[in-house]
Amino acid sequence: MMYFDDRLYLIAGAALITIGLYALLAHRHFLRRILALNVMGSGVFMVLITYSARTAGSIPDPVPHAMVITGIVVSICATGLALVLAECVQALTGRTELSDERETSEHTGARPDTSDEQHQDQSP
Amino acid sequence: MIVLDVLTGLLLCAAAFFFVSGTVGLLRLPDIYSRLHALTKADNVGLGLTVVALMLQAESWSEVFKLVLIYAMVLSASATVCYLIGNEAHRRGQRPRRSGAN
Amino acid sequence: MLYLFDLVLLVVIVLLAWRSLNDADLFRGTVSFIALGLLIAVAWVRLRAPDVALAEAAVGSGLTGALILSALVRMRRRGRDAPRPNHAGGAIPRRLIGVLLLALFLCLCGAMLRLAQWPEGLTETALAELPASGVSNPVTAVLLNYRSYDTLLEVAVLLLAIVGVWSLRRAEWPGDVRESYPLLMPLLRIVLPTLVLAAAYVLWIGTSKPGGAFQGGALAGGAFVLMLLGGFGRRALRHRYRMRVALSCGLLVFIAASVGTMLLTGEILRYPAGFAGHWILAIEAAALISIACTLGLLYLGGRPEEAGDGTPVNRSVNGSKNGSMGR
Amino acid sequence: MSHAGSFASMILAPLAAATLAFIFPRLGRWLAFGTAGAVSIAFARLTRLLLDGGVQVHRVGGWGAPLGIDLRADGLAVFMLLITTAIGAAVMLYALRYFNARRSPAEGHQERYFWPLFLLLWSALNALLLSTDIFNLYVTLELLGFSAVLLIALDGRRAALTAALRYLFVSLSASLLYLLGVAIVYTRCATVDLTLLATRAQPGFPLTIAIALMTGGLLVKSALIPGHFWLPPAHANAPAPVSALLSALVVKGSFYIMLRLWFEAFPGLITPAAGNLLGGLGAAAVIWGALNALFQKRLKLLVAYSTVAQLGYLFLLFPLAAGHEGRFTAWSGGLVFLASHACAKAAMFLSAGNVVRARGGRDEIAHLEGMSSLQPISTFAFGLAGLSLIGLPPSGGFAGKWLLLRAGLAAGQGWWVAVILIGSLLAAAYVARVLVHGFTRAPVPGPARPNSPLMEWTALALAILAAGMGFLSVWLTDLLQVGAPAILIPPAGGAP
Repeated sequence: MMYFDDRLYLIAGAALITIGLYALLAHRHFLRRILALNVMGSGVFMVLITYSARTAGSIPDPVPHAMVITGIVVSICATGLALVLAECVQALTGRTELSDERETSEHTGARPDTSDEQHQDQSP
Repeated sequence: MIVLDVLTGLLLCAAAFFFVSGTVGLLRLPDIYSRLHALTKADNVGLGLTVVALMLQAESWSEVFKLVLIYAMVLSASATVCYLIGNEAHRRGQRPRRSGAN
Repeated sequence: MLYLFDLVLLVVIVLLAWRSLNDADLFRGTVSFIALGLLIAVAWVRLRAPDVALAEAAVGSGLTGALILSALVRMRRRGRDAPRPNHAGGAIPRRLIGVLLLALFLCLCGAMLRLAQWPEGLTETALAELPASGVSNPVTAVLLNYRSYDTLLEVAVLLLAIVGVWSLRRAEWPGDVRESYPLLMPLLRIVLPTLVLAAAYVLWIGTSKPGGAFQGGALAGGAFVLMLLGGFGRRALRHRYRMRVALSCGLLVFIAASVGTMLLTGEILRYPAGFAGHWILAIEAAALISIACTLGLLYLGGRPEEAGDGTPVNRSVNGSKNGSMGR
Repeated sequence: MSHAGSFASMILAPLAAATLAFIFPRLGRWLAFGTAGAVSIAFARLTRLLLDGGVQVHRVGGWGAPLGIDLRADGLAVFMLLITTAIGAAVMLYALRYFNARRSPAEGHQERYFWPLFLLLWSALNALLLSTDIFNLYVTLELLGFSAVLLIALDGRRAALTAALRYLFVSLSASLLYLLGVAIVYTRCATVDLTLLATRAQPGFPLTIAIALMTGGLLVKSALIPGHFWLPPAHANAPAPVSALLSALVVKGSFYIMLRLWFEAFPGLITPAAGNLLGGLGAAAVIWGALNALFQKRLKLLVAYSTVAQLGYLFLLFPLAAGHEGRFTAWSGGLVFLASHACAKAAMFLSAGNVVRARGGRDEIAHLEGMSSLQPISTFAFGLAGLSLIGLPPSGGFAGKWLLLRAGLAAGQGWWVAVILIGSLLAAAYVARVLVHGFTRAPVPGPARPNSPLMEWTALALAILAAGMGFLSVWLTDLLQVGAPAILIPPAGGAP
């Protein structure tokens, strides 16, 4: 069995989570936030995998491994969805950042059903 | 056995040299085309040396075969990627830096 | 020596993570992110998690990176908004965030380092039941037998992702590279069949060694992306039901297996004794197809135009370089 | 053996129907109809099994915890399933008429994707309610969150897409915090099963951090102040049936997991201070949400802020159900309140949807004149649902608040009583504000764009359910008693 120091990996995991959270709160560009979520996810996975590898026996605990594989698949689905949604928002607003809360919630004025704001692309 | 180990060590050192020079080239060379040279050529030699070194340590022929396969895939991929990047740069109007210019 | 290796690896990982999120140029940030994914895969190998490393290298780094890069390119092309580092944004002052997160970091470290005293886990139980699970790779046993219900829902998440992407917008096809990059085609001719073969191999080997449906599916998904880049398969994508069936067959087979096992054994996903391996392989094979198609189509980032399905088709297949955004 | 079919049709029937609705878009509505039938039958069977034979546990894969995943139907789960089934079926009926492909291609597109997304959301909710495994709950949370986000985005307008994206970011980061908590819990206790955790959890710093992380993530998902900012734009800009689902059910999913964690898995680790903190935030939400609702210009935003306020009441359950006396009273009060809020809020969003739709998409409160004569049924439904939000008898809102008040007085925590009363007055004010405008005679006859009667009557049915739930509260309380967490019933016998 290879020796490794689990403390290093745990600290690195915590660092990844913190860096991801920081970027999530500090940056507003869609893509940065999506990257930040992925980095955060990697940090969480690192914590899980590190714990699974600490078992004294020859084989690491397979349960966290399966959880992480599930998590990786979930996170690529999330990334794919978020990217497409972000592109739609950019196409509608022309911006790559979320507008302020006030702007969205005080959205007054008529919202006619089929204005040109309508995003969907059914028009032939 | 010892001979093989020493040989492996030597090969790995040589590989490390190539990797390092490739990386230095990537960081220091002036334009995209020369950087591509450094990246693909030097690194492929480095990887080749590594593969040979690992072959000496392989326990079975199937392992040797897998190593060869890996090397073949990486070579073809890196050749294509190098070409793609160079082509794209060219299409975007990046000019190779000529000696004496600038 | 190995300690030093770990130290260097992790320091580089953390620095790359910082750089990928805070680089002024988003493109460079994304490239750092891809490199980060590869290094994290190395870390998984160091932590004796080869199954995860395979999934990470293919999905976490490769496909995620490809998704983000292509979205970045599309967003820049649409580009009224120059990517700027934006160090002004955020409703909460940065310094406050920094202090709070430092506290969080210390708490996390404290909590996690203290856990070192409980090296328990389910390893022994999982290994003890391994002979009855139908496979000999413990991770596959967890994914498709002990905790197969999680995997069922995960396959549902994959389907949900594609339904969602399709509901949001129409695909913008990547430009046809056949003419512009003649050298790419010979490579694709070699690589595509190899990747498909490799995917099948990874699926098969997954019952006994690192591998499985997700890793194989990721490989095949990568092949799918390459295929789209090379301009193959657009006609197939326009086919009315074929694509949707391929996308959902994984979930359908999984549900059918759940109901079937329930009728046979009285419990959902409890495989009949002695046949667990067969059931698992059947589910995995269907899942692989769906995973591969899902990942490939996520890259496309929208629904392909379908012939005669309510969505009007405005261009012929052969001539279309870019799908329309409608406006 | 006999319960396996019920569990399977609860979770797998909507899942299979969603898949088929994706492959065959034209069958969507029929598949949803069939699913509603199958889920209702399964629910009825499960309820009978529960009342006859007690808590039902199904070991998926035959392994059982800790290696496998268990599904469990106890009183709380069946209670929540009751709400989910009723509202799910009502929203299904409403949506049959709401999306009409003949009206415009955009609606055809919405209808085509609404059904698979709706069915996926439904199966995610059922799976969430029946699961006892905190990692499996993570997967169901993601399934639920993604489908909710996509249903909001179905609206297609700028405000909706922006809100959906913000919700997605919030939801994903909250899920990751939750997952980190799960990782720590698994390492410490070597299990992710709720029932086993109750026996294995020992106090200590790691588990405290883990619970804090999971709770934090879930609080943001259930939109408790200060994590509420995403909710109003998301719920107000979604299509009406989606708003109803989100406000009535989706936010309650994460709240439900919190209940499971706090009262079932880690009851020994929760300090009264933590409960009071949640209660305090809940009280703040009651006041802040209601004040915001009072000053909104748009009808759907008013209803959405009212959700922020009403969710606050639910969190009063945490300090009260951990008090000295009247724990079960507080528990059943909070849950009856949850049920009635779910029905009332669904009814409100559906009737608001009717009104807004009949006005061609305009929803300023100032322009609601003539609502009572043009949409009498919807106006009546809105008013009835409003009665339940305010908490007038015999509504479920009254029953829930009454039980909470009793528990508050029994536990000697009278300050929560004041919060409940102030919140009710504010609710009366914002409901009245809508109705005052609605009962004003229209100066000119508004645009005539009649809604389908089915849409009107579905809203009314839910409103009647909410307003009459007080009569059911005894039965509901009995249901909740089956397999209730042990901590709620003190050994001395203080329970009612």
